[in-house]
Amino acid sequence: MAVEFEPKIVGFLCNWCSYAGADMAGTSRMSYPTNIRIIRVPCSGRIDPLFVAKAFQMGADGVLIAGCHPGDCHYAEGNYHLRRRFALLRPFLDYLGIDKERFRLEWVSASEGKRFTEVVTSFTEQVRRIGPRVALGGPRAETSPAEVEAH
Amino acid sequence: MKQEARAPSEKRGGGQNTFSYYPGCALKSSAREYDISARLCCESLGIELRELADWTCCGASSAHATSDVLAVALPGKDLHAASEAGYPLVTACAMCFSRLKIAAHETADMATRTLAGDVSGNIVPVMHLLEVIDSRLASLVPNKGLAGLKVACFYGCLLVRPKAVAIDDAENPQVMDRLMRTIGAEPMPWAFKTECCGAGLPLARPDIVRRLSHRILLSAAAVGADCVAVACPECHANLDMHQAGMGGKHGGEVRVPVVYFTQLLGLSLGFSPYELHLDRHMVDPLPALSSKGLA
Amino acid sequence: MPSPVIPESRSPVSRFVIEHSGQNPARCYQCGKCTAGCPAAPDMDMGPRQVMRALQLGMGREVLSCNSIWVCLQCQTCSSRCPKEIDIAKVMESLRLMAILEGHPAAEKNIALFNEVFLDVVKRHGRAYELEMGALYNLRSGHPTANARILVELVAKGRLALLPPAVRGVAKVRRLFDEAEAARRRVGREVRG
Amino acid sequence: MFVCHCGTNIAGVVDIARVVEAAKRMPQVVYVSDNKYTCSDPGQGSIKNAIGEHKLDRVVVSACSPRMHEKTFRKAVAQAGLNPYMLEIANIREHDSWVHAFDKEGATAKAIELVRLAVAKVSRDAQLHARQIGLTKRALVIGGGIAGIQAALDIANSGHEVVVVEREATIGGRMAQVDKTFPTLDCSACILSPKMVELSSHPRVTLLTYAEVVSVKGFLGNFEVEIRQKARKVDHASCTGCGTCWQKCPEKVKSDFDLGLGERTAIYIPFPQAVPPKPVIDLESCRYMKYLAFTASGAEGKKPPQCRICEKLCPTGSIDWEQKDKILTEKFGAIVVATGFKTFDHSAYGEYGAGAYPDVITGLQLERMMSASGPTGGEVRRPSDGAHPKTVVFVSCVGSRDEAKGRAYCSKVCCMYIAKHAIMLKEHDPEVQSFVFYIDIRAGGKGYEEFVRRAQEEYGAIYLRGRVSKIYQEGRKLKVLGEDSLIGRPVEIDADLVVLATGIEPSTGVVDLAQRLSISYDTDRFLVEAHPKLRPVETQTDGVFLAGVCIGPKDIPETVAQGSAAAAKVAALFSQEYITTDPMTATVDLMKCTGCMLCAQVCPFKAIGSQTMRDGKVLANVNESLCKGCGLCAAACRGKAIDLRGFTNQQLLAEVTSLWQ
Ligand SMILES: Cc1cc2nc3c(=O)[nH]c(=O)nc-3n(C[C@H](O)[C@H](O)[C@H](O)COP(=O)(O)OP(=O)(O)OC[C@H]3O[C@@H](n4cnc5c(N)ncnc54)[C@H](O)[C@@H]3O)c2cc1C
Ligand SMILES: Cc1cc2nc3c(=O)[nH]c(=O)nc-3n(C[C@H](O)[C@H](O)[C@H](O)COP(=O)(O)OP(=O)(O)OC[C@H]3O[C@@H](n4cnc5c(N)ncnc54)[C@H](O)[C@@H]3O)c2cc1C
Ligand code: SF4
Ligand code: SF4
Ligand code: SF4
Ligand code: SF4
Ligand code: SF4
Ligand code: SF4
Ligand code: SF4
Ligand code: SF4
Repeated sequence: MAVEFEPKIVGFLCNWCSYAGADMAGTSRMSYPTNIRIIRVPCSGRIDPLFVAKAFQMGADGVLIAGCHPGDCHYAEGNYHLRRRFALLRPFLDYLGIDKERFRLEWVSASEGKRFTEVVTSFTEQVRRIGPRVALGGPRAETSPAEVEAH
Repeated sequence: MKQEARAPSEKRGGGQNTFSYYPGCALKSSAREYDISARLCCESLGIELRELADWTCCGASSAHATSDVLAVALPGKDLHAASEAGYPLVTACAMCFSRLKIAAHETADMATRTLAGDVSGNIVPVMHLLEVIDSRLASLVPNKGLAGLKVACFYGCLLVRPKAVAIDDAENPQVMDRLMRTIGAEPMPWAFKTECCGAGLPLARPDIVRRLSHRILLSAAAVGADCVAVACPECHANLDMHQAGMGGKHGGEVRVPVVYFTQLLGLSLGFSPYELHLDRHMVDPLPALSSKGLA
Repeated sequence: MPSPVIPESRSPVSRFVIEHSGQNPARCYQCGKCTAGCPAAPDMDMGPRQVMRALQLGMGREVLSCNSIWVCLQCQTCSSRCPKEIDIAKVMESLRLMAILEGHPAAEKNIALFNEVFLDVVKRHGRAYELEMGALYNLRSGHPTANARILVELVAKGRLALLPPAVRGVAKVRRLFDEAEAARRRVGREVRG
Repeated sequence: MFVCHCGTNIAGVVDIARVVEAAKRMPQVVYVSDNKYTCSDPGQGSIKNAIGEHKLDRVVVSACSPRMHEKTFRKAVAQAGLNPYMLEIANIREHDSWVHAFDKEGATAKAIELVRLAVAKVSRDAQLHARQIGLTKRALVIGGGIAGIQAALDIANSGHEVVVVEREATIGGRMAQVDKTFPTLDCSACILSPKMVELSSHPRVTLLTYAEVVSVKGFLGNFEVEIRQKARKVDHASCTGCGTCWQKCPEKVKSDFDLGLGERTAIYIPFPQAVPPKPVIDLESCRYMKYLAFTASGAEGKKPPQCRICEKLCPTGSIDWEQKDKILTEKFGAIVVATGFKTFDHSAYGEYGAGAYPDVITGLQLERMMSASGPTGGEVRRPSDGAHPKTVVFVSCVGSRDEAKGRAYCSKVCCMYIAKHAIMLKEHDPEVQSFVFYIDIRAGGKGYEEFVRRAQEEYGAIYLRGRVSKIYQEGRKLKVLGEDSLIGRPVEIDADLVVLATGIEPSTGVVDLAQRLSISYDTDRFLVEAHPKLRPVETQTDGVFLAGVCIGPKDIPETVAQGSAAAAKVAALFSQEYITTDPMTATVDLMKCTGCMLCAQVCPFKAIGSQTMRDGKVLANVNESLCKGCGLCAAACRGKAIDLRGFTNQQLLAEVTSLWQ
């Protein structure tokens, strides 16, 4: 068997909750796979679908978006806007032939270091199982084993 | 045209004068006076009651207590017939009203509707006679016919609960009070309008029925009512027939005539107490009525 | 009364009640407003609040054998006043149905008997026939002379139909009874299943 | 570029040398060094030196989380003469070495990419300048209950001007209606009145009673508020408060202050200790007003009397029939909202008589009766016949903890005031027996549990655990049907008086006010704090603070604490000479903007308005003082015409792209 495939995952994290949650995972010395590259944004609502599309276009194997839990947004309602945008974006990615399992939205609060660790670990595993992306519009994975939580 | 047909008064039966009439078992037997007085009143008010052909029992509390399927299937059959007839279905019995209206509610999504014949398509409105008459209060010239008569209006449980089928507020309903006021009687404010009289237990647990009905009658007496007016044969039976057996263990004797609201309405419309069978109750209302010059 | 085994809140009875009535006993915060207003509570061995509590604890057997589910008058006072908007009357109804489905002996024999007699008569005639019902009930309950005074007086006042009702649709009614009974058995098997 | 070891925190996992090597090869990177502890003084010094020495115009620090030391390094960079926003941080500690301790290879590779990411971003950093704007050091307090009084006094005592706007004719709020206060039973008026007087005589306080806020414009430090001063028909400047008018006015109406238990005249002060102690004329009941309305309507028939007795008797000629509503426009730097509450209207409870039984009263009505200055002179009497009640039943949670009545929450103070009432009734009349129906007793607070126990142990109140199902009148008695759920039996009590502990709900009109202020309210209409634990008296709108029961049910001590807390926030704000705004705000590219205003719709802070260009086009315009830099607008704009400084589209896209270089 060949060396296990190491996916490249881009994570967009809001500054106030999820980025801090990722910090928390660090200060608590938790451990998760190294595949994720975190880009800090002020609010999950700042995330333009364009960024996600760009990441996939560049060859990302997975994109994770994480923000404050609904109702906890530092800017009151940014994550609601994101949730709506996310709902619209998924079918679009699907249309482009990007497996919807490669794209995940999670709510992680500043105190949920453990949750962040779990999310990253499970998402990495999920993307690893799907396998490498061939090219934009390439073949899709046949099965989508993990249940994706889309609130 | 279409909009007119959807006008709320139309839906409540306010705009039309023909109804399918479901008397219910009791009105054909021990509550005949209710049937008779109801028909007399309606006729005189220009409300046409067409008895539903071949109606059968709604199942009453026994079907409800025994099988949820039967509890919907039995009234469902009558709803089906009423839908074919095409007129709003009116009944004077609160029990029948409750069973029919709840069934109409539930048939929308119950598997039982196939049992009863598919009635979900065009279920006609189910109404209690009180509602029909209430919608015509305006045409009832306020008359002072019953002036001086103090009436405790008793609604019982089934007209006002559960909320989904209720015709009025659960704690302090007004529809019968309004009617009494219109015909000149004085509806008494009292706290037992919607208490339970013991429902279907008079044979199996007469003790409970007497305890509950006794409280109701005591309270009616305490507020000085000349009579209790009811809109249900079961309430009537519990409050009237069992009155003789009350008192004793539950406290003082009580003697309060219990009449149907249609009998009082009938009096105000000019019918005689005998035409209205007011002489057939266990507790004779005639003395109270004649003391007010009404009989 | 045996002490509840905790946690046993997913007893078959609680499960059936939740499913059949659509009411969740866990919502009840035991305020007692239902019992306080229940006309039958003085005659119950467990008030409606206690029934809700027993369901929370999964004390299924106890609830099925209490008399409360039989003396409940279905007056809906409890449901209409519950601050948590629980339809307690519906829960009582579900419990009574479950007791019947399971063949659980009724804690109030006469109430069950009355219902049986009533429905027998309706099945036979398509409508209630008070004279026959009274007679049958008296015979089977072992009180042949009960309510004789009332019956006599009713007859005297011409308020009792002496002949049974004649209904053309009675066959259809009987079919409904049979089908309902079949449906009931099906559910019964599932419940016991 | 500075790579930090953080002792062994980073260096123990990440191969620093390799990171340094990789960084050196990155385009645009001209200088790389590593430090043991970059945040230490020598570490910071090395950054400053390098900036000077190598003419660096941008800096990346690869170290701990930016949430840790971004400020530190910005300062260092600024001290070296660079724009502080020409700095980015690669988080190779919290997001790398600490979470990948068992994968040194992977961690090093990741560190290099994180550095590349930061380089990509920093090379697109623009110089940003925090703006400083002046502020009006003058506060507005809306609501003159104890919360507003406390807040206003504390702000005034810290040296700033305050305007208090109170809707009623007097300040004091609900506390003025309360007789004694739990758990110490000190007299409410005795502790409140001095504060009311202090407020009205404070040199830095302007009291506007009988007034309301009409509109609010502007932002933190610079609010412009319109206030309507309702016509009192009395000139308060000349009125001496002698009282002749309200003693002689012939028109009597029910007093709202006494909750319908007593009467007042058409010209009135709500209660004897009212502040200001000067009357207003209630336009709806005044006979002369009715006379004027009648004549104006041109109706036929008998004219009502002209009256004007007050005018004739007033020694100072203060009655001014010409007085009209006045609109004042004032500037403020901060606003405190303290609009308090009203009690639940129990007519929703048909089972308790829906308000039809005179001897079923509310807790607040009982307070008025017990008050020596109340309608009964401090005697508790049945409203129906004036008799002294001997059996009193309390019903808790009326309009609280009742989803069927649309109120799921607990009102928090009623358990306590019931215990207070039970104690005081016994003190008024030892023959009184109190029964209390409760579901749970909520008595969390210093001395509270002990207080409730005292009501039961020393004052003999009988507590019954159960909710009342029905109350009805039978003769002279009220029957109360409940269950004692502890013994498991229905109980029935014959009461002389029933007291409903009606719950707390927000004041009328609070939603309108919240909308004017751009602050949020919850489904129960309570105002929403910026953070329920850590920012309990702030709102999401900078410069608007909250205090008291308008946020949620609470008692006087908590209310006062919040009043002071809000004042401290205002004082801290006013201790600055100007307000520094975060420069990471949105900016519109007017060449691209189509004026669709989608951005304005999504902005949670209403920071985007419109501007009309010379050619008549209407385009988006960001008010930087209101913008909080969330970036919602930037993500929403279809034509990418609006962007967020510090997190521009270009920067974020470059970060993504950098991962594949
Ligand atoms: C019966 C009862 C007994 C109580 N007993 C006690 C006790 O013994 N001990 C205790 O600690 N607590 C007690 N409390 C609680 C106490 O009353 C409150 O904690 C306290 O009054 C809250 O003060 P506040 O300033 O927040 O609100 P309020 O007292 O309600 O003051 C708000 C003020 O704002 C004004 N206002 C409202 N809207 C506007 C507007 N739009 N514009 C301008 N002005 C406006 C109102 O007119 C009012 O003057 C009791 C409460 C009740 C109901
Ligand atoms: C198990 C538990 C769970 C809780 N969960 C919640 C919750 O979910 N939500 C919530 O809102 N609240 C919760 N609380 C309550 C919350 O912990 C307290 O409200 C809060 O911590 C109080 O903060 P404090 O600063 O007053 O006191 P503390 O947190 O006790 O801080 C006091 C500090 O002073 C120091 N100190 C003490 N004496 C001296 C001295 N003489 N000299 C110098 N320093 C001194 C102490 O070392 C300590 O650091 C919980 C409490 C407990 C026990
Ligand atoms: S009234 Fe409702 S909440 Fe209260 S005890 Fe009964 S079921 Fe429970
Ligand atoms: S429905 Fe049953 S349980 Fe409920 S109040 Fe009526 S009798 Fe009691
Ligand atoms: S800058 Fe951060 S990583 Fe570096 S020594 Fe200081 S705390 Fe550690
Ligand atoms: S009589 Fe005149 S001065 Fe005296 S209180 Fe009235 S308005 Fe003021
Ligand atoms: S005009 Fe008469 S009624 Fe009006 S406030 Fe003056 S005294 Fe009172
Ligand atoms: S404080 Fe007590 S009485 Fe008031 S709502 Fe809460 S539990 Fe009920
Ligand atoms: S969304 Fe973009 S184009 Fe539309 S008004 Fe705002 S900045 Fe202009
Ligand atoms: S960045 Fe956020 S706060 Fe600023 S204008 Fe845009 S949407 Fe409004």
